[in-house]
Amino acid sequence: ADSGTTPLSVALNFAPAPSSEWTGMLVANQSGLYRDAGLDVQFSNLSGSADVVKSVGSGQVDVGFASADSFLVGVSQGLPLVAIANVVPRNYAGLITPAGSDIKTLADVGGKKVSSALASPEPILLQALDGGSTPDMVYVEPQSKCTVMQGGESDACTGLANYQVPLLERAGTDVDFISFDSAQNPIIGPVLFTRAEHVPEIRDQLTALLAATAEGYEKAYEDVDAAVAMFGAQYPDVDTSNGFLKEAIGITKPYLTRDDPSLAPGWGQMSPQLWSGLINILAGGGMLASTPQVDAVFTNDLLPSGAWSLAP
Amino acid sequence: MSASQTVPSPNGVAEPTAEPRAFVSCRRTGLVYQGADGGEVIALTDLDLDIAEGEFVSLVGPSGCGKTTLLKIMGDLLAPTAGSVEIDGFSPRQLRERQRIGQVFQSAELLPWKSIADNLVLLAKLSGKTVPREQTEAMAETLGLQDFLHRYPHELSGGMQQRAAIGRALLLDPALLLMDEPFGALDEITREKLNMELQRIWSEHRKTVVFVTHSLSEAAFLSDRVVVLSGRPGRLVADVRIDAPRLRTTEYRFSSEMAEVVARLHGALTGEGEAS
Amino acid sequence: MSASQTVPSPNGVAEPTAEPRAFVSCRRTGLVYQGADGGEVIALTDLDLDIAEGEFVSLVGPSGCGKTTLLKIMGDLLAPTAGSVEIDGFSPRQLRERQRIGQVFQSAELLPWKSIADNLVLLAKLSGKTVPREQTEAMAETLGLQDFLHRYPHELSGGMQQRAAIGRALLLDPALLLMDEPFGALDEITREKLNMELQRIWSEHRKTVVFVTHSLSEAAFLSDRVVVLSGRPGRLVADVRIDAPRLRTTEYRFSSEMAEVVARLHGALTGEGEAS
Amino acid sequence: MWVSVLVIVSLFVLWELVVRVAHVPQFILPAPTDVFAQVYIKRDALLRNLQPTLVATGEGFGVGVVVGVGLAMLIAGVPLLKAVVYPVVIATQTTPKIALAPLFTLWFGIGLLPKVIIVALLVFFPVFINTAAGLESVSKGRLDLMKSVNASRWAVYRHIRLPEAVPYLFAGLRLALTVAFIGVIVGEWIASGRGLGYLLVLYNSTQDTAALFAVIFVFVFLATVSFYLLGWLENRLSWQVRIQRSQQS
Amino acid sequence: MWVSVLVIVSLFVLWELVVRVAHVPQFILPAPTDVFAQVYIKRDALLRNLQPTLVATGEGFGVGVVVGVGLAMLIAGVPLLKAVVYPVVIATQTTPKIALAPLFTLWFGIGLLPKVIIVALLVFFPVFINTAAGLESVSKGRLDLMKSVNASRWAVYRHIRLPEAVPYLFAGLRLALTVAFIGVIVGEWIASGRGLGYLLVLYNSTQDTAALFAVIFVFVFLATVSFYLLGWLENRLSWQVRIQRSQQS
Ligand SMILES: Nc1ncnc2c1ncn2[C@@H]1O[C@H](COP(=O)(O)OP(=O)(O)OP(=O)(O)O)[C@@H](O)[C@H]1O
Ligand SMILES: Nc1ncnc2c1ncn2[C@@H]1O[C@H](COP(=O)(O)OP(=O)(O)OP(=O)(O)O)[C@@H](O)[C@H]1O
Ligand SMILES: Cc1ncc(C[n+]2csc(CCO)c2C)c(N)n1
Ligand SMILES: [Mg+2]
Ligand SMILES: [Mg+2]
Repeated sequence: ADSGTTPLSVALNFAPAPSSEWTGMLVANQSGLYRDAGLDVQFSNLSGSADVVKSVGSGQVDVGFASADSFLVGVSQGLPLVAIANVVPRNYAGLITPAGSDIKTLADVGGKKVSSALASPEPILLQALDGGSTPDMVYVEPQSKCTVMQGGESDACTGLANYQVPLLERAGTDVDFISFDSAQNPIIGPVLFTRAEHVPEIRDQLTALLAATAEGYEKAYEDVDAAVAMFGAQYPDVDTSNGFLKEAIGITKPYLTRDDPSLAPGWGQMSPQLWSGLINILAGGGMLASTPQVDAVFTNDLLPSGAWSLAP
Repeated sequence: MSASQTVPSPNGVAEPTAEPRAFVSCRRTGLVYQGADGGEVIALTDLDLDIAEGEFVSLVGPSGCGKTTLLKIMGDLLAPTAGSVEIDGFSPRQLRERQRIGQVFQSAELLPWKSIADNLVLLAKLSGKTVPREQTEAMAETLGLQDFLHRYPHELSGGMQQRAAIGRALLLDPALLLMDEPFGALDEITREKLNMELQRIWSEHRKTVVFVTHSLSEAAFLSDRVVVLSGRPGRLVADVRIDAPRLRTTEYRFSSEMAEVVARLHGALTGEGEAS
Repeated sequence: MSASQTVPSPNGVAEPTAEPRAFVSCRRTGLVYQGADGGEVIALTDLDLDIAEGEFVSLVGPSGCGKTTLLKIMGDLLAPTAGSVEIDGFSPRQLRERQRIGQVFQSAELLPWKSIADNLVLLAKLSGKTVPREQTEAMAETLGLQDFLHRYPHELSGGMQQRAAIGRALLLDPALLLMDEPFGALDEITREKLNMELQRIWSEHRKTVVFVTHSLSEAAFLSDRVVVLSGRPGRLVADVRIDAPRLRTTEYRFSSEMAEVVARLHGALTGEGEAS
Repeated sequence: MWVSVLVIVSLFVLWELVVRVAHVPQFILPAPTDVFAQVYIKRDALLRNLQPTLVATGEGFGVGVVVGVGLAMLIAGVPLLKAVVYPVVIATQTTPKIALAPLFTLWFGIGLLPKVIIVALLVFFPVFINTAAGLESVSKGRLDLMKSVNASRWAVYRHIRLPEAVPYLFAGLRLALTVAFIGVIVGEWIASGRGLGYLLVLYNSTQDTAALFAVIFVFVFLATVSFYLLGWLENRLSWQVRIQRSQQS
Repeated sequence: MWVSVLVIVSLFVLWELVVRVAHVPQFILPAPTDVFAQVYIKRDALLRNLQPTLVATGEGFGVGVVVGVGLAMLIAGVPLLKAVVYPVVIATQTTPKIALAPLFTLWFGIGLLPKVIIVALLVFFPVFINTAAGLESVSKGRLDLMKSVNASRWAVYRHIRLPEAVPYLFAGLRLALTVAFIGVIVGEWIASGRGLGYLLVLYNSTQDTAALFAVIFVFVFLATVSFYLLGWLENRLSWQVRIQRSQQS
């Protein structure tokens, strides 16, 4: 670490690849925002949200960035975690169908074959949401969710707006996307979290991290080309020349805001309604070992006040 | 079987059969082993040897002189590096491919995963012969192995294993029988008994036998001719014809006639002998 | 070495040494092999045998009568299933653990991954002896293997392999030498030569030797006593003392004196003999 | 046998002690008692998911062994065929199957087939390599014996090479058995709504480490039993073991 | 050698033809020419990620071989130790590493260590099983020879059991080599920002199938080269091969 900077480790969910929603953090890192805030941030890439949750829970890393559902599963198992920022207020997940499919809404999936990842929250979301119905699920490993649909073994797949959708389009398969997140059923996106005991212990570093991260996201969306370049500098093996990353970052942008400011009034802000919505759905789907207390799950105390927020 | 001399050669051209030809004929046969490290061992040089059909010929000579090597050449397990060998108008390979050669090896080479009975019939079976159970049992009786037919090789003594190997080759009933020290691991009594048996079997079928032995008296007792090889590299130093009438008896074994033959062979071996 | 008879027994209690005791003594020794399928083979029964220190004793008997078995019991490679064996006041195990037994097996058991030179010195080395290179070379010379020291076993003929195995045991220079048909695979000339060598080595060191052979003349030439075993199960049927003076010569080998001994042994083997 | 049991029991006791004394959190390492409790609690799920896993493992193992032995017999003693087959075989092995997972679903669908294929693909290799080594370990003397009666290639296999290869084959089968169980997990991970592999993914995603270990315990138990079954089979079939045993007596 | 090359080339040609003629879309199966083009295009990334993979594979292989041979020597001829060691060893093998992957990062961190551990864990098993089988395949006669001079356990290993086990050992090393390469991929899959395994994950995620195959090609090439290197080593070291070769002449 440089003199005058404090090391802080951050675990990212690297399953299966560097994700476009990290862009703000990478920009903050590459453009020196973290260093200016007195932090020496070290990223580690773990293979799955569950890994990120456990390594934060075990104290191996200070801060994790993973999907809210994995975070909740960890908390329900007794891991002493607390969410400190909702980086992406909206959830990218949804139902993907071949363009022109007769599945137009979640209500149309009844009896259809839907391919999804084994034991992921997506099938639960699909069935628990208003208008959701019970499809004939086809379970595969995460990377195969939509190749199964491409191969004709399913009528639809679950996937991410910023990942499977552009991938399928690139492979020449035109698709439609039906988001799980909606005004009626807001579903929280990936969050930053830490061990509860860290909140008093390293409060200053955490506060500095969130402030710099917020700035990083702002910067990223001011100059997407520069952001892509910084992404490429951090992950030299990622092919930034083919435009995929830029496209994915573009898709990410609308998900960084909430239509309803009462749910996400500023960058990273969380509301009890957002958390209890997801807790209820997951508990109903049998994914939680216990039902976490909504108030204990998150804190907005470390967030930069009056922070930047993208206009919807 | 003697008609086989007029059989056309394998490439279809009829061979001249005017002058009677040897059954086995080695012409300037030689073999050099190529060692792994490039070193050579000259095992056999310039050997000329004719064996008539139905003849019983023994090979004697000092340890390492090339007896096994010569037998392996005749049996097409080794190719000579010089000269040629012809058997009944065929090359050793052709004769072997016609399954007309039987061999007893210096080490018994029984298959440890087969019972003695199965070991006995294996080669015959593979040669397309069916061996009736009684024949196997009779052979075992002859060899003193009747109580061990259902046992496995590792349960037999060294001599018993060698006897089984002999029985295996005899059940083949081949045109040319190559035997490499078959009775080396046997006590004299058993040996004498099997000598008699071999003589009896041979007299009945009159197959050509090439027999390697270290026992000069065994050679003298069994053979029509004894070929003496010199030490490494193997060269023919004596060729002794034994005209004693068949079937030879135990009396012959202890006769002064045979003692004289043995003495002659002994002389040839120690270098005092002359070629016959 | 004869002082060893007064050595305390391994459990610390001094043994009575009043009456001179045999070096090797077998008392009602018997061995039954348990076949894999439950069948038993009685290899040896009720054998009583005493061998004095420094004595050269040959075992002869029909193939499969238990000679190898007896040797293995003395060498502690098999435990008798009845009776006992004591050697120099020790059990065979204790003697073996003191590395005082040397053995030549019926099959040469050379290690294919070691050169002849390495094979020759291996056992001696493992017994903690250092064998100077000259000694190995001299031994190879004696055995006629001097040109093959740097070759591997598969490059040797059967007889040459057996000679190497003999050399290996001789380099051990043990108190008790057990030899199982060591010269079986050798021609008579080489055999006679090695007989002489063995006699010379034995006369110099006067180690106790138990020697299995199928050659009655070899037994008669080499031994102080020849023990004749009957066919399966092995039982002692004759014990012939040979008093001819040492060193015995080639003349002795062809003498009527020895011929008579051989005839007696022959008689004992065929069942016409009597115990001495 | 009782020694093995003793060892296992004492390892469990040690493990339990370490976890209890050091207060290791369950999500890092659950105590054996917690795991066994989970085996009991989840017994219905475990039983339900046992059968599909066993079927896929069994079928894949069978196919793999047949292909492995067959291919080894094909190339034994024929350097040309060996040169042809080896590079292809190595390629099938070193190609990382996890990387091909999405393609597997495209190529072979999502039913039993991809699981059987993966298991067979993993199984055939140790069987092939070991059988090939065994078939080539024949002594010159025995080959000469066969050659002397001009025995056919097949006869040489049947009477010499195959029996000679038996101890190698069994070593290969031991290895094959363990990779078969690994293979079926990979297969069920790629695509499946049932099987023990599916349960593993499920309990992994719910971060229920004790339940995850419960599945692993069942799994290891199964594999161990099959492993000892194989040993028993070898003791009954192998001529080498028979000889060794009779010589010890 | 040239036969192998010929076979590989013709397989590539066949593959190319099938893809071109049947118009197979690239995401199902890319043509070899496309793959080779990707090898060239991605050469920087491939080179950059080669070294970490080789280091982890090499270290894991080394550790695994030493442990495997050592453990096999420990148990050879000692039934008691065998009974102790076997169940534990089987458990390490049949435990599905993918299921434990998340725990691996908790137990061993995210650096080189977990990769080396996984590779070693996979490597040691075939080495162990084969060496153990080889060490036990000694003939009674040779053991008697050693026993006759009361040779120490170590001397029996050194002069009899180890040389006897050499052909088995090499068969084990062949298997170990391929699982080493699988192991490093699994390891890099679990947690890594570099290595060929990381590249696989990366290209897999972007469904860049041609690039994915490019990594696989490099990978298979590496493994094949090491495989032949091993064969060369065996030809130089094995007494059995030496004898077989000299008997062919
Ligand atoms: N491992 C074994 N299992 C069962 N039976 C055996 C075993 N070894 C030897 N035998 C039997 O014990 C008897 C004696 O065998 P042994 O090897 O001692 O004979 P031998 O006198 O040395 O014979 P040879 O002169 O042929 O070497 C034989 O009948 C043999 O069948
Ligand atoms: N595979 C081999 N490689 C190299 N040299 C060999 C090989 N086989 C035999 N020799 C050598 O060839 C010579 C003749 O061997 P051969 O086995 O023919 O002798 P032999 O007359 O049968 O001897 P013995 O009576 O001892 O069996 C020996 O000097 C031996 O060293
Ligand atoms: C280029 C790109 N690749 C993969 C993903 C998918 N992804 C990787 S990690 C993660 C969870 C959040 O950290 C998600 C969804 C993406 N979004 N963009
Ligand atoms: Mg010979
Ligand atoms: Mg014997």
